[in-house]
Amino acid sequence: MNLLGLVNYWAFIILMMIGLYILLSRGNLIKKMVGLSVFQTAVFIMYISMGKVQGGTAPILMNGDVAYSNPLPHVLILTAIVVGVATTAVGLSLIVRIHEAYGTIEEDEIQIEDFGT
Amino acid sequence: MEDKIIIRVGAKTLIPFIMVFALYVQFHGDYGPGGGFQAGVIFAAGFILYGLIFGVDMAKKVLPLSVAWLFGSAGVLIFAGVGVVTLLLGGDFLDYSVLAHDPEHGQHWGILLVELGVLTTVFGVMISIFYSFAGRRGLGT
Amino acid sequence: MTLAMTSGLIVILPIAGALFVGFSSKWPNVREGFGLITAGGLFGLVLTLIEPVKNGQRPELTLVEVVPGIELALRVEPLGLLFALVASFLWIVTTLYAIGYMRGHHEENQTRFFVFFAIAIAGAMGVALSANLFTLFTFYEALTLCTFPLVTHHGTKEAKKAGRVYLGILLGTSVCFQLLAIIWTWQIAGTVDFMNGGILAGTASNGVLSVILVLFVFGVGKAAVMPFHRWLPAAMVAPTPVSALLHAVAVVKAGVFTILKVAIYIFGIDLLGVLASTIWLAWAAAATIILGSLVAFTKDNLKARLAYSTISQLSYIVLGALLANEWGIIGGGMHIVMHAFGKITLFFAAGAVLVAAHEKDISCMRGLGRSMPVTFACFFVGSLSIIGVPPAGGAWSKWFLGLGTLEAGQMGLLIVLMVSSLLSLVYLLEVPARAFFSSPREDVHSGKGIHEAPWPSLVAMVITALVTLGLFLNPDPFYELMTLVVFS
Amino acid sequence: MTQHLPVLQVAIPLLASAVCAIVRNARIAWLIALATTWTAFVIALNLLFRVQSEGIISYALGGWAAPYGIEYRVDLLNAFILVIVTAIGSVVIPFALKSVECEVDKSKGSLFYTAYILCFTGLLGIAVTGDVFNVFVFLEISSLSAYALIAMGQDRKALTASFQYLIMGAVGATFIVIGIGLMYVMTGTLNMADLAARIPEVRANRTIPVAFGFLTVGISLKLALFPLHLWLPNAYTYAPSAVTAFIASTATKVAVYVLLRFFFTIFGIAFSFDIMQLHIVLLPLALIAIFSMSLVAIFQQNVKRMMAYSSLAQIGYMILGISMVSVTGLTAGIIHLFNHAMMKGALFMALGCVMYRIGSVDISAMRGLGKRMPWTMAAFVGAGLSLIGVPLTVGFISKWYLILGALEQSWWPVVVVVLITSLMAVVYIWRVVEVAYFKDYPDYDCKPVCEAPLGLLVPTWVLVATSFYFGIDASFTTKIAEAAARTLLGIGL
Amino acid sequence: MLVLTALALLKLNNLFAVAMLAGIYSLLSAALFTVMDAVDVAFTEAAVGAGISTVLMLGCIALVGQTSKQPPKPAFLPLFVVFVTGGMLVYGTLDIPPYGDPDNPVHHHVADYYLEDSSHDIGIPNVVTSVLASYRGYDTMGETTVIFAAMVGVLLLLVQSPRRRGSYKDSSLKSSYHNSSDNHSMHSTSEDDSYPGDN
Repeated sequence: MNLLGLVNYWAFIILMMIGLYILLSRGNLIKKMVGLSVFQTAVFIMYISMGKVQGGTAPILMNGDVAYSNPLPHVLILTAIVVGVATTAVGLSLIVRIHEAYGTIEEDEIQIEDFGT
Repeated sequence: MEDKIIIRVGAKTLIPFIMVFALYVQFHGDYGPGGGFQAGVIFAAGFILYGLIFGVDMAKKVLPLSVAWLFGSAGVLIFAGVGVVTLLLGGDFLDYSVLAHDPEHGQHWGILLVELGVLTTVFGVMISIFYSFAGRRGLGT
Repeated sequence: MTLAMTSGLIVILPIAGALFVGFSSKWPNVREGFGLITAGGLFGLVLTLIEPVKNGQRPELTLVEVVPGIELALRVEPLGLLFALVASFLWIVTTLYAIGYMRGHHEENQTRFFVFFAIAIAGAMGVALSANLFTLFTFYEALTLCTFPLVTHHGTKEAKKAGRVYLGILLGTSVCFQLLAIIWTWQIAGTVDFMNGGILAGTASNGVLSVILVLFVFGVGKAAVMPFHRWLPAAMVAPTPVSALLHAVAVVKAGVFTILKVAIYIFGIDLLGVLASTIWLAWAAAATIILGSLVAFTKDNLKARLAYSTISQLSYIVLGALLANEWGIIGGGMHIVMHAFGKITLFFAAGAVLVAAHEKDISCMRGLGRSMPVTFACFFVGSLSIIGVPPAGGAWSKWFLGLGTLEAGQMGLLIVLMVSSLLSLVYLLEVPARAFFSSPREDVHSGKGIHEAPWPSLVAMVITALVTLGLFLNPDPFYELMTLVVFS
Repeated sequence: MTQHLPVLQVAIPLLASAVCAIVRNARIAWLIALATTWTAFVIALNLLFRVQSEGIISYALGGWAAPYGIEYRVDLLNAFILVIVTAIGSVVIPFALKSVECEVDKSKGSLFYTAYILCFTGLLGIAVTGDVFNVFVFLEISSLSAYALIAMGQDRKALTASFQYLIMGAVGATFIVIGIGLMYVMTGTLNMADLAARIPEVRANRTIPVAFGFLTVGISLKLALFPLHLWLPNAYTYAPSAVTAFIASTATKVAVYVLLRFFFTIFGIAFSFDIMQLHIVLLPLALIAIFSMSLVAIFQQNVKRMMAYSSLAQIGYMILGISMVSVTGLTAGIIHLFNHAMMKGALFMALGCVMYRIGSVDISAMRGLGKRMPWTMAAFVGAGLSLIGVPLTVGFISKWYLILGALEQSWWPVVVVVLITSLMAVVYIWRVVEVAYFKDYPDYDCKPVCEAPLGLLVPTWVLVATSFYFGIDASFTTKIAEAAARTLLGIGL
Repeated sequence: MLVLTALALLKLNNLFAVAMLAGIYSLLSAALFTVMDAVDVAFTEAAVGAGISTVLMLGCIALVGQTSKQPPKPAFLPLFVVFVTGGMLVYGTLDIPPYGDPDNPVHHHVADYYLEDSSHDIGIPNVVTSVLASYRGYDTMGETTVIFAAMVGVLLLLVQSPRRRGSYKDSSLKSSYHNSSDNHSMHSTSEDDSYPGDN
């Protein structure tokens, strides 16, 4: 077992979990979105690290016998990044609207607005 | 910010370069990092810079929201349209090989076209979103 | 027209009638004319089936195959025909009665009433002619649902509450127990068709089959075996024709009919005889008989007393089915008929009193007999039939049931029957006795201004009373049908 | 051209959505949506029949053979799902014309339909694809547009509901991505069929079970399986009626489909149920969902919310069927996808009619509606009967198979729960019925409420009629569901 | 570095700083992408995560104000969820193939094909572009559509329609039947336009 490699993964997992924790525990809607993007970015990093080949290079073909990194995760993550920013955009515009409608973007205050408790 | 002459001049000189860089990214995508998406973002960033410095209203004069909106849809149309064209030419959906006599050229053309579609959409979408947020300014707090 | 088509028409005709009734809501006379015509037509159709069935024909009609192997299908057999005959005949009479009652009582939403009334009959016909458990269950549920608006007809808080109890118990038992039993049957027997001799014999251990039997008996909430009898008295808030329909014709009879049919065609007499739960269920029915009678005693409200009497009488039929011998089945089948005519007469009379004198409680009926002699005479005749003494038809069915208990070797059950008859003698005859032999209560009503109910109601009542008497003299048509059921 | 049908199924709506955004006119956009959904429906039917006669259809996108390119793979199961989604989509659109005019600002009409078609596209894309990452991409298309659609509700709570959905949905999607990534890292492929072939080699590994876990949680978030259902009631309650009708009857169905696809096709029964013992997790969750959500539904004052909770219970039924891992159980689950789509669509559309006329779906606002809007309420009762599971409605068919499946396994508690909860359905449907039929219409209202316009009623009744038709003659749907179930289980016909 | 940034994100309550830090976080991860040979991804992450997202975030903050409330106490349920999820992932990584080993299954099968055959299939050197635009071109079309969907969503949500502003029904006030019956004429803004967004 390659402990070093594992530690590498674990670091990303820690990042992911911090993101998830921000997302779940923070009442501020913008911080939730930030948490989401931290979480997602960490997942992206994990993907890319899967595609890494030791001693490899970016998958742009060159002459000669070169080891390349795996291009597929890159492609997937390109897509995923775009999806992430799309989600962020929609989420943020929802936040703007929520702020207009409620005057706050704190979850607990919205609850009070809605249910009066 | 309209009265800060240095910024205005600086931006005016900078923005064309950003645009050119975006085009470079677009067309160099085949050989190095980059492609439609990144190019679109840079293109949009250039324009947003313009909007930030000269005001959203000014920017809207150059490129109205409806046009940005149109770009956003048009890109998807281009992309999917390529797919339909390949269908009509007898290939599978998005099978660029049928676009030219030589499959390899076909692929080149196809990739170029779809990257253009991506660029258009991303540019249009980013501008639209920028306008949308900017349009809300002053209504909130 | 083939016989199979006739059987289909029997189910469809009342629905068509309901449509016509619905469309002619603006003209009450036309509307009720439609009602009577369809009722008469329906009875005529059912009559045409008698001869062929007696000759051994069993017309079948598959309407649609719902899921492979499960069909919505009709099949005419003697027991179903018997039920169809009774229900379709009594529909004519009840419609006649309802016309008088509803007008005399100035009820609202009369069109809705007649529409659902007709649909209910369609449901009852479907139950009667169903070829398999699925069809039976379908129409059974349809019957429950379309009588709901009838029960809650008045829309008052009380009516709604009663409606909830009604729907709750009937749907609850049917969904929780009956449906389960049906699916279980399907699972172990691979079919749910009604067949002579039953389909379950040998398909599973007797323990399992016993459980299924229990599920069926309690799942048919309409048979009102205690403790699932509460809906019946609750439904008393309905207008009296509805009570008549529910308690004499369509609903309760559909229930006991289902039990008979399940006993004969799903389990088969032989299998029933060996199942452990049969005798326990028989005793549960016996308990219902006694308890129902006892509770009836305590009720001063006439309709409530009749309701508990019905609960008690229905269990006669359940008991008959569970005796697992020919005489029991014949007695049960006959009792469907006899009780139907007897009890409907009683309800008609009760409704007539309500319309004419606005009285609900027995204690207030003292001396009413003088101003409403026909009504109370009919009540007397109906009572005789329920008690089971000559010269009323009820005597026959009780006789056969008694024979059945003897053949089954259950003296205890025979005693139950006797005791219950005695009880019913007291609680039923109290009413005409008070009406005829007590002096009118001066303070409440002086007898002035009280006349008999409107003529359609009166005619209906007299007809059923006469039929009750006639059935004593000539029960053969029904007896023949029942022998066909048992000895084919 | 017929060999291209699988891709046209998705490409046509996709192109239409882009056109729709350009036109900027609500009426034209609506026409486009109408044409699109109906075309898609025809294509879906065509695909279904072709799959029935010819077997699995595979389509290589871009001409690259799987696993190098993305493959579209249509078998009986997803052809069936396609039909469900397109059917609902094409019935809701005619309904939407008036309903949306009333509930959504006019100037947003064209964008609304664009989002609608996008959501539709996304769902179709998920259903038809044979590539796991493609599932994610289309999932996001449908989700993003669904968030926007839900936020269009009149009540400001629609915004928070949508946001909550967005957060939960995004977490769910990310979990799915993690799951896909872990699968990918072990096998090096993304194609479903290819994965199915390669997973057995590596399944002793600890990574695959974790991938499995993440996928389960992610998909469960999307399909609102108890206890991950928190986003659903608000989203359904506050979304515009047409959106609720569409999303309620399609989005969760497609999620269930994804679940089936992952567990049965990709991981395989042996892994999902023998090794992971998934049914041991799913079964109790399904039962709790069925029971508790039915119970909660009874106490709701807002009828739309009541139906939302009922949907959660119904999702429980589907999962229950799946967790039986038997032909009958799976048939029950799959057929309930269809049946529930029909009846819940009809119910929400009937509520849309109510909303259109009286602007509220509070139970107290529905007093006396039985007289004022007889057809609407009749539709509600009709679909409600189906929900209860009265014979001759589709609900009965589902219940029949479900109970049969439970009996086969001798799962008595399950039987009891199913039976009791269908009684609970009686209770909540009947609460509405009582109010609508036995309470008087309030007199003080100056504007008389009359029947909903035909444009709303006809689509509603189409679904009601469907839910009766396929309850009376269920051979078509049951045949497909059973064949699909057998394919999933790998048992020949 | 990344972890520190993330932790700082967790603690900070000034949203402006949060947005900036999120941008930094993106840039850092972009750097990491480059280290791992994913230049295209790095480029995109820098442009999107650090660029567009930050701009959006700032735009949003400009509209909604920039302080966030400090949560009263650590929330245990999220913590629990996070630990379970994280634990599961760690467990899952135990058997994951070693980092960067060229023999990993992930680098073979499909990836091999792309690296070996794309030059004659498609003939452009950037394999990522080949895969992105051709082999998995359909995914990219989906991605374009996602972006497009985001635009539609944002426009739906944010484009001004003056008549509608203020027409929210405040349903926290128990809407009696009477006033809700008017709501199908939603355009009458007179009903209650005093919602808190205007303060």
